[in-house]
Amino acid sequence: MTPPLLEADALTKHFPGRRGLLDMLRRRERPVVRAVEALSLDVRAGETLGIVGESGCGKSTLARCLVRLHRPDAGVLRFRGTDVDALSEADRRRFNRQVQMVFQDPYSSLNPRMTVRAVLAEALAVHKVVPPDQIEGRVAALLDLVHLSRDAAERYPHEFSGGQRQRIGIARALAVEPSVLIADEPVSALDVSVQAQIVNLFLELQERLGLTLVFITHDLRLVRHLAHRVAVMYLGRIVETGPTAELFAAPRHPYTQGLLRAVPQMAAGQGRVRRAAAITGGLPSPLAPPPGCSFHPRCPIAEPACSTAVPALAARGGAWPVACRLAG
Amino acid sequence: MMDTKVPVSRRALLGGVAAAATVSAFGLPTPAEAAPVLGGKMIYARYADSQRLDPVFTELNVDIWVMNNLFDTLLLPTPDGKGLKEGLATKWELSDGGKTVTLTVREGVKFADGTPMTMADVKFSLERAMNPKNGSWNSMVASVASVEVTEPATVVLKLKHPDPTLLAALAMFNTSVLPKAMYDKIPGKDDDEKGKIFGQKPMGTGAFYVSDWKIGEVMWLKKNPYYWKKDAAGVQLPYLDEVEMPVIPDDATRLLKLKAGEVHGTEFIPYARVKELQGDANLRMELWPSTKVTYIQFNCRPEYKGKPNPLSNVKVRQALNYAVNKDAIIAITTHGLGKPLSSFMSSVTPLHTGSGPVYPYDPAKAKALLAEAGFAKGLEITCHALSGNQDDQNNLTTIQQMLAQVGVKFTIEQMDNASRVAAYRKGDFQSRTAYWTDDIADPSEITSYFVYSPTVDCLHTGWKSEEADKLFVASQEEVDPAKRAAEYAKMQDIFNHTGPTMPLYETPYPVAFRKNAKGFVQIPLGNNYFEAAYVEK
Amino acid sequence: MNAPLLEVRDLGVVFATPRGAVHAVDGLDFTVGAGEVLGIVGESGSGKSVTLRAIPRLLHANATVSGQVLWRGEDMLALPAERLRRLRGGQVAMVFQEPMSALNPVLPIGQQIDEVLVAHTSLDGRARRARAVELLGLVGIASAAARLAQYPHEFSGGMRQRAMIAIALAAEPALLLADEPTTALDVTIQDQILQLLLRLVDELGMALVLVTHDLGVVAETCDRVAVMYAGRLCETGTVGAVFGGPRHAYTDALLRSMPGTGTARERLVPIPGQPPRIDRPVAGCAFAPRCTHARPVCGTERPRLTDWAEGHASACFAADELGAPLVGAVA
Amino acid sequence: MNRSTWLLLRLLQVIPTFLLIGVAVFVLARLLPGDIVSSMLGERASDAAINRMTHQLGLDRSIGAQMLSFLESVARGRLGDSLAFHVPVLKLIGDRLPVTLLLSGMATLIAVAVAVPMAFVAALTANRWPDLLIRSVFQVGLSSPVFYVGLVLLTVFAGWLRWFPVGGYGDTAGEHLYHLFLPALTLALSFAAVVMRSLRASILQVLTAEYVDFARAKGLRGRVVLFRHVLRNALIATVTLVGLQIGSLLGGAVITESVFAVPGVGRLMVDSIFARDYPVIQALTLVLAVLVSLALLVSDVVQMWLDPRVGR
Amino acid sequence: MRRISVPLWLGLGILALLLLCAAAPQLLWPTDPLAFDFAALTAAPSWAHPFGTDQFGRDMLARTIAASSVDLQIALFSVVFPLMIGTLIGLAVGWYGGWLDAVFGRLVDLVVTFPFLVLVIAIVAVLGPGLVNMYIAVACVGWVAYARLIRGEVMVQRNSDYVAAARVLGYSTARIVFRHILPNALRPVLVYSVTDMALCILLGSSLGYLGLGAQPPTAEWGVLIADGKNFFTTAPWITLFPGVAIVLAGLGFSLAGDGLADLLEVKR
Repeated sequence: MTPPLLEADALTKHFPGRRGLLDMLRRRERPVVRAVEALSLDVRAGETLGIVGESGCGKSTLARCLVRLHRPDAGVLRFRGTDVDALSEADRRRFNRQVQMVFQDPYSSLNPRMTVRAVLAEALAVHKVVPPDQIEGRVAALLDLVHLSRDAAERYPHEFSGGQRQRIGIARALAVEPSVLIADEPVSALDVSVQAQIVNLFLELQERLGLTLVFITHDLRLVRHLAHRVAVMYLGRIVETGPTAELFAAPRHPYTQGLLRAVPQMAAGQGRVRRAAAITGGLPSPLAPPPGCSFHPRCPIAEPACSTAVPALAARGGAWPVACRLAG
Repeated sequence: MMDTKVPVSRRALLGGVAAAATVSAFGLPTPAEAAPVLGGKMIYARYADSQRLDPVFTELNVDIWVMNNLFDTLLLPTPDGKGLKEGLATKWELSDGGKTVTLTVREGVKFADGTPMTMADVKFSLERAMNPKNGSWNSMVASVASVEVTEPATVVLKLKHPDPTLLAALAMFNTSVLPKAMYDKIPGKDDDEKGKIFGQKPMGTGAFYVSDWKIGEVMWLKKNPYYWKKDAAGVQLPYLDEVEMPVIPDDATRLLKLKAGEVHGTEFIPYARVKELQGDANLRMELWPSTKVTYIQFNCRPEYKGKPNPLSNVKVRQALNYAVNKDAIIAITTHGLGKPLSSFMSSVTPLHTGSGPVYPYDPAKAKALLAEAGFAKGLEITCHALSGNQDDQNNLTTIQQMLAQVGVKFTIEQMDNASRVAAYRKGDFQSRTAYWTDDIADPSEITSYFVYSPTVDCLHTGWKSEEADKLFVASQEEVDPAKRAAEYAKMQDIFNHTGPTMPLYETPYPVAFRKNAKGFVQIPLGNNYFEAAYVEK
Repeated sequence: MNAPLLEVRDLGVVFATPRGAVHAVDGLDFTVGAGEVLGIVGESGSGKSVTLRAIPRLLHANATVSGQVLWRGEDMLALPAERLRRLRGGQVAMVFQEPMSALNPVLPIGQQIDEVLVAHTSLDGRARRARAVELLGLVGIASAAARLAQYPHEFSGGMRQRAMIAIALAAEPALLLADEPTTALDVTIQDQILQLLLRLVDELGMALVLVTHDLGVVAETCDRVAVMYAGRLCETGTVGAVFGGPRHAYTDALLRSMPGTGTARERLVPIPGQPPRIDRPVAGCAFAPRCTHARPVCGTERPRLTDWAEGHASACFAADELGAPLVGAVA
Repeated sequence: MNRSTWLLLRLLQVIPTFLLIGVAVFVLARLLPGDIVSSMLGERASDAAINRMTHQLGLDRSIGAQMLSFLESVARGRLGDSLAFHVPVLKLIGDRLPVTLLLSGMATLIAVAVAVPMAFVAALTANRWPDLLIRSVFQVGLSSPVFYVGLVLLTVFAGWLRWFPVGGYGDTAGEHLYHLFLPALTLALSFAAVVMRSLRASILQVLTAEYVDFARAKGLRGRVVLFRHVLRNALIATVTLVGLQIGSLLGGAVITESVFAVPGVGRLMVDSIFARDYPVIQALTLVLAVLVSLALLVSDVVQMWLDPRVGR
Repeated sequence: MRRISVPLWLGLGILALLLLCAAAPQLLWPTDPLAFDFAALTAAPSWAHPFGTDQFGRDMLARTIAASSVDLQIALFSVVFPLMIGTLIGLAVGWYGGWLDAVFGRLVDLVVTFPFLVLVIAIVAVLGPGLVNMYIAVACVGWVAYARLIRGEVMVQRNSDYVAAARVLGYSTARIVFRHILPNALRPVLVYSVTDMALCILLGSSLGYLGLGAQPPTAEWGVLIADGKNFFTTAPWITLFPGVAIVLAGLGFSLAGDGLADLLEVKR
């Protein structure tokens, strides 16, 4: 097995919460949002890794840690075996040329006051991807690559539809010729009829450019379709990770199981079906995650012991790791 | 006024005899039609409030002009501001070659609280006024070596040298008689501290006393029931029970109040409005002769801001004087109310000489003089104006126009009062606007500031005439009125023709009253007299 | 079938905007029977939410509504204001997509329930309070009595949506209009809310109109579905009929484009082009520019809604080419 | 954090603000150029007199020492004596403050009384003629300089028509209100315009809020929707604005009081600046700043009362 | 393209008129604003002097027109400096946040507590009257408002995805702040600055009226009114027309500002 291209080792990212003056006076500690908690993960060259989870589970923070938009509080991020944190400023830029990101919101991810050409040319020029006289040609090539017409170069973001904007965002990421693309909910803001276009684009780009893709989403159907491997996140941790098809067919973690059941199935398509809700209760606050397994308050099979120790992500006799002491 | 104080002038006092024995109130300027109405209240709006009603420590007209309603001096100025008459003293005599002054003090005078005035009060008050630590007026009585009183009613002043201005000084506010007993009870380590407190609620032998005072807003004067003065008909003065003096700085508002009948009278009518008020059937516009002179002063030092100063050349100063048409300025700024100056001092100042303008308008001569002085091509002069002062603005705007005709670029620099005063004291100005009002009925005060260089460098201009300096020193001890007059004539001649000023005009005090409010008097020194004022129903 | 509870006939909504008229809804017909759950699906801009709001006349002054909305035979669009008011929140209630913005942030939840009871019942204060507690309990909010005094921002997202449903249910409506009630929620919470709604429909005998863009939600939750595109009704019928054998090219393409239907990592079958703009009138079928089945007539003539089976109708010239079960799409 | 602690903290927050205000005021006053003493004593004062006064006022000490003693006396509630009037500054200000407070209060009342209903009419008839008329009138009000409006009102209503007295303050409570009406009106003009604009905008915004639609969907009466749902929410933003506007209001009072001869702190401020009366300027700036921060405090508290989200 | 609204047209029209007055006063009314006419002192409006004359017989129409350049200059300079200073500080505060933001917050609290006019008057009193000092005073106080606006915008933009994208692309901070954030943060500030100009004209004329702003003989509307104050009852035209001019200018800038705000309402 090839060594991982990108590897997160016990990454932790906390954000300071708001602490009032009174809290300070009472010497209360500053509350902490535990967005990502000792999370380990590896991404292999050429694969698509899907990361799924509900909002607030920390998946966007993880994405931003992977491109070094956030500096993790603890843990190590390695790219091709090198600790990214130890890189010099110049090397860090080189790292970012290799690891690029596509954002969720096609509206806010483009500078509204720059034309498409300016956006792409800037990336090409800053990183000297091509000599200045070739920038024009490269811009056109990038537009071709994402299936935008060439006259798009002169226009501003607001003149495009959401799907087209997302293509621009992808072209911008591709401008610096990265090997890894971290895509954070890249289609969730798009209409259903357009989502498929972008999904296809990712598939096509991956084939043509040999890209490695980390695809982060809440949409299980997308992950199931796109990802080679999937990692399920809950409250800052990965609760289960494994090959997509197998995992979807036989989820081992109670959360994954509930999640899959909660997704409305087209297959049910004969009309309304009443049943019990798949998972009860709401997501606990990341400011005060429950002790032990953070899923235990909602877990249908929880035992008293679940509330004491945090279960490690381990194979536990199965084919892929799962973080549940009750998983067989 | 900005130049802050204005003491009562007095003038050379010619022998003690001059003032006759009449004790009557100031003559009512209006022919006494009907008998005055007794009692009631008069509301008189002022443009600014008094600050400290202490005769020795104050410097401000707003204080000085009301104090004569509260206090009396041994002698009093006559209504024309030029002579002296009986005050708290009924008789005065010079002896010992002018080195001893003997005054007989009126008997039966009481303070407003009913306590009788004693010789101790007189001695105390004079010595307080003489104390060189107290205020800035002590120099007016600096020639007095000692004050001796003998009961029941005589005060003898021994002088260090003959002093022609001393009697006038005894009619000046700073020698007012204060109640010693009351003053002594006021806590405070020196006269300044005590005076501050006394000045908030002063009491004297005057026609009124301050009954209440909301500082900056309104002051109330109540009748002194024990006042010693009666009118010609033998009626006890003052007629009024009360004078209310609200403070309304804004001219337009003050006049609106007058026109609306909310006040009976008000001072400082803008010249621009005088004609309008004269035409108002409900009002009576009064223009009291004054010692106020308005002029531009020039820095005469050879350099200004490190560069040669053209104004050090007397020809340039003369040229500027000729180039400015004072009549036009009088027409524009004072709306015809002013008069051209025939000397640096006002025509009501004693020993004033001269007739006709000092420098008649003659632009051709101005040009010639400039050419002689080497400025045929023109020159530039800056002038410090007091920002926000309408008269300054009007004068300078007009002067600017006229000087442009003779090739002088006249730049107006608007300054706030503090900076302007600071620059003045340092002599750090090229030219500036200014005006002056006498405080005493004698020319020595204005002359010491304008002509006599040791005082303040001749208005801080750096101008100096040795001859004039000598003349002034001599005049200060000259007891012969004729000789003194001659000395003053000479000093005026020197100053007017070579001096550091451009005299513009002299103006009266414009005061307006409702038709039914009568009997107010303002003398050329500015003093307001309410003792014979009354309001007809 | 009984007389429908709600019958919408030839509904049209035109918005006056600075840039001209926008035809948001155009010639829409559908019915809702008592106790029935109707799903209205469509992408953004398809007019589904506008349709829903047009029913109780909630659109703002810049909208012109035409056609008829018959409530038990009575045209709501022509109702006098006071009668309409009694109907709104009484017989016909509504819940919105974003509970955070639909609940008044400065009023306690209790008061927001109470004001409905004041408007539509004659209960006294104590009875209203009891009813409010009961309602919160009904939608699954624990310790309801204490929660009445709380403000919306003190509730979690799912709880807010439950509270809004409680408010809507206060006057025991016969029809609940739900405008994307779960779009803002996570999938597990969405699941809870949908199941709650279905339970209420059954228990209270309400009819429900559920607007959503999620075909899966419709598939699991609704009896019948109405598919909208560019302000027009494409197809309507039972969920099984429409998803099992769509008779409109748009429905067909939409279902085919969904991931999870074919083999993993195969290319999907996207709908080409971009969603339509509704600020200019379209002569023929609005979907024609993106339609792989388009014929010349589609660009010029507007297809009429045609019945293909009992309760299954579509407005598509190519309907005869369609109708085959989608392989793998729907079991 | 519950609301009472929030309130407590908000109150405590006033303390550092006051301290900063004190320092700022001192620095400001100390920057005044020109020799204040010679300005006080006049052009004819002797150098000795000037030196004496300088020493008396402590102006010959170091700036730091002056600041410390200033802050110390402020903390003890001693603000010194007026250089011009020789009375304690606090007495001077204390006499006038009620006047300015009454004036500002009346202006606020007038402004709010006019602006709130007008904002409603304007918002509910948005872009139709009543709205356009109201907005035009208020826009002109907003663009009119206080001093000119004051001059016109004074001349017309007091000078010509004699409906109102020409300035002043009167002696009884009734007279106070009567005397202050025109100045308050002058002051209220631009204030009303600002409030009206802001409230109209908030109402328009609130009218598009989902919870208003939801309220309508609930079958509430129009009146209930308007007052319970629209007005209350629209007022929240406006309350903050009113608090922030108190500063402008007091600024306007400076001019208005001068024009109308109202014996308030605004006029005192102008007089003192021209007279270089340091202690008064210092104390007044301090008092005005404290007043404004108190006004902000009040508006925050009102906002807390209106908006349960505040402070949680 | 959005349609330009009637109020915006009106505002722009007024501003165009003022600009014309400032740029080519002679073109509109060829009389010299400084020329005395002793034959027509405080003359009522007539064909020769449509706005009447003042106490020097100067033509009020010419003076009102001449003053427009000064007042426009006030509007411009009272805004430009605060805008520039405020923008730079706002950028720094918004981008770096942290303790810088905390300090800035205190400063804002402080400035907000001082009545603007009182503070400007006090500072002008410190520096001495005059336009230049007024600009300095306004800049001392006014930058805070701009910095606050910019700070808020930067805070929003800083967290936007396009900035994140720029960071992922390894752009330098300077490039991100000045090339990406600034152009986006500037728009609301520019809109505000137009409205601010209306306030500055009022402020400038108020100071002029109090004798602290423009100094005579510079013709400035507030100064003209102060000059003519004593003639308010006898020759109201001296004050009337400059008064109208102030209202008109204020109206022009506010209408234009409001209109621009609507027109430029950020579109995504």
